[in-house]
Amino acid sequence: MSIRLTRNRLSLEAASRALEGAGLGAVVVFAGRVRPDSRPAGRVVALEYEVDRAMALRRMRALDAAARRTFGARRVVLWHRFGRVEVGETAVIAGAACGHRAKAFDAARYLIEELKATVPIWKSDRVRPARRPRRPPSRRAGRSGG
Amino acid sequence: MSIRLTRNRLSLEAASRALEGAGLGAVVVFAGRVRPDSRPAGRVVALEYEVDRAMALRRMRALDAAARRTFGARRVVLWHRFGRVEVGETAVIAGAACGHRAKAFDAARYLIEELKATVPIWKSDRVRPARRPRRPPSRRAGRSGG
Amino acid sequence: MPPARRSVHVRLFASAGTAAGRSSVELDVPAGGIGAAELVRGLAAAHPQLKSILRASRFVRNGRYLTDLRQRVRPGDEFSVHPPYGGG
Amino acid sequence: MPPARRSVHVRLFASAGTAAGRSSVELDVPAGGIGAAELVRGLAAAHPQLKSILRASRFVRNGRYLTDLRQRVRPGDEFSVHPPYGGG
Repeated sequence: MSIRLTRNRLSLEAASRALEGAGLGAVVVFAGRVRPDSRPAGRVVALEYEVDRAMALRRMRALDAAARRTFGARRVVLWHRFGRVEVGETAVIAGAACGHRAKAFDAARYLIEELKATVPIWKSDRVRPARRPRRPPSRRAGRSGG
Repeated sequence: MSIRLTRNRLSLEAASRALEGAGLGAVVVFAGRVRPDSRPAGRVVALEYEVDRAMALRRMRALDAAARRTFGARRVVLWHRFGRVEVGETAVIAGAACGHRAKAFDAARYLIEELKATVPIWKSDRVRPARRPRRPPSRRAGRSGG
Repeated sequence: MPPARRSVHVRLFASAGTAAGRSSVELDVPAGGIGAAELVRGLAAAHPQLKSILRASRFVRNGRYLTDLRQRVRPGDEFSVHPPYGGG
Repeated sequence: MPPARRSVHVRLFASAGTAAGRSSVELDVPAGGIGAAELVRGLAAAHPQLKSILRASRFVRNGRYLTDLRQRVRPGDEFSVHPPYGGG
């Protein structure tokens, strides 16, 4: 399916399969992974994504339609995880299959930029404190997963 | 392997696997497929790619190095088929894994644009004549595959 | 017969939920509803730590963005606070 | 002792090969070699249908692009004609 909000792992391979199709000259797919960034409080070990699910799905469907209309995309993948995503795991995949490569690059870029700016998804760091014994990362209670 | 010139099928899934890796925040991968374009002589059923293999590999390695240097790419995929490639099959894959998405998009775009402009690979159409009974597409004899 | 609902369910996403210490609140409103601007002022009064976040947020009523804070919010409506997004 | 090689192996890629009807030719050159420009003129003279293609092509000697057609090509060298590229 072209639009997904899921707690399950995302696979660039699965996205590639979803973008297969005869007559489509160019496929561009982007995958964003959680980086082990450093913070003043320590090292990021995961991100926790919160989402307003109904609104996010509606907005993602609108982006899918816009990519088809504006860039002639004939297949679109726009997948995002929510909940906890560990470092190294894929948090988001945006891809498009078009007739020609310039459009496919533009469509994929459009999808990810618009997703970040306009889809109600939020992330917060889960940090392992530096120079301390390892312990489970803290979780804030009472937050909605959307 | 990051650089490939092969008669075998290319898989976006395999390229995705090759671009996996912890610490890499962004992956962009492009796949170019043979389109069933129309020509005055009929419909394209395949492309035949010819390559100057030694020169092409050298140039592709230079592009790989340039993508790492210029865009901070830490993994690169630059794969191209030669010989006959049927409609719908993937002829080329260019991808990069970088720390951030803008660089990954730029690196993948750079790789495919530079490949097309500067790597000694040539294609010629294999066309099925329109309004005639189906027959095997013609092949020119005595051409080097590189 | 169930009792008439007199409150608006307010969902506080992300930094709004963190600041308020909870992911949602119920706000009582008159049977005829109130303007969205007034509801947001009431929210800020009840949770002063939300003030700066509310200034930067978008608001959603029953699944639609509010483009005009003069629009009314009625008992039984769902009202969401969306701080700036940060997916990807 | 094998006979001394007196020829240059010329590879004709893509449209150059199609125009010439063959993917390579052997061109005899003097033992001391000749300038690349002269070799290209000889090729055009032997295969007039190559002329316009040669004007648009890049040339490679022993795996390196020739940036100066005054460079010499010697017996035993490999010389390639690269019409404009079209991968992807």
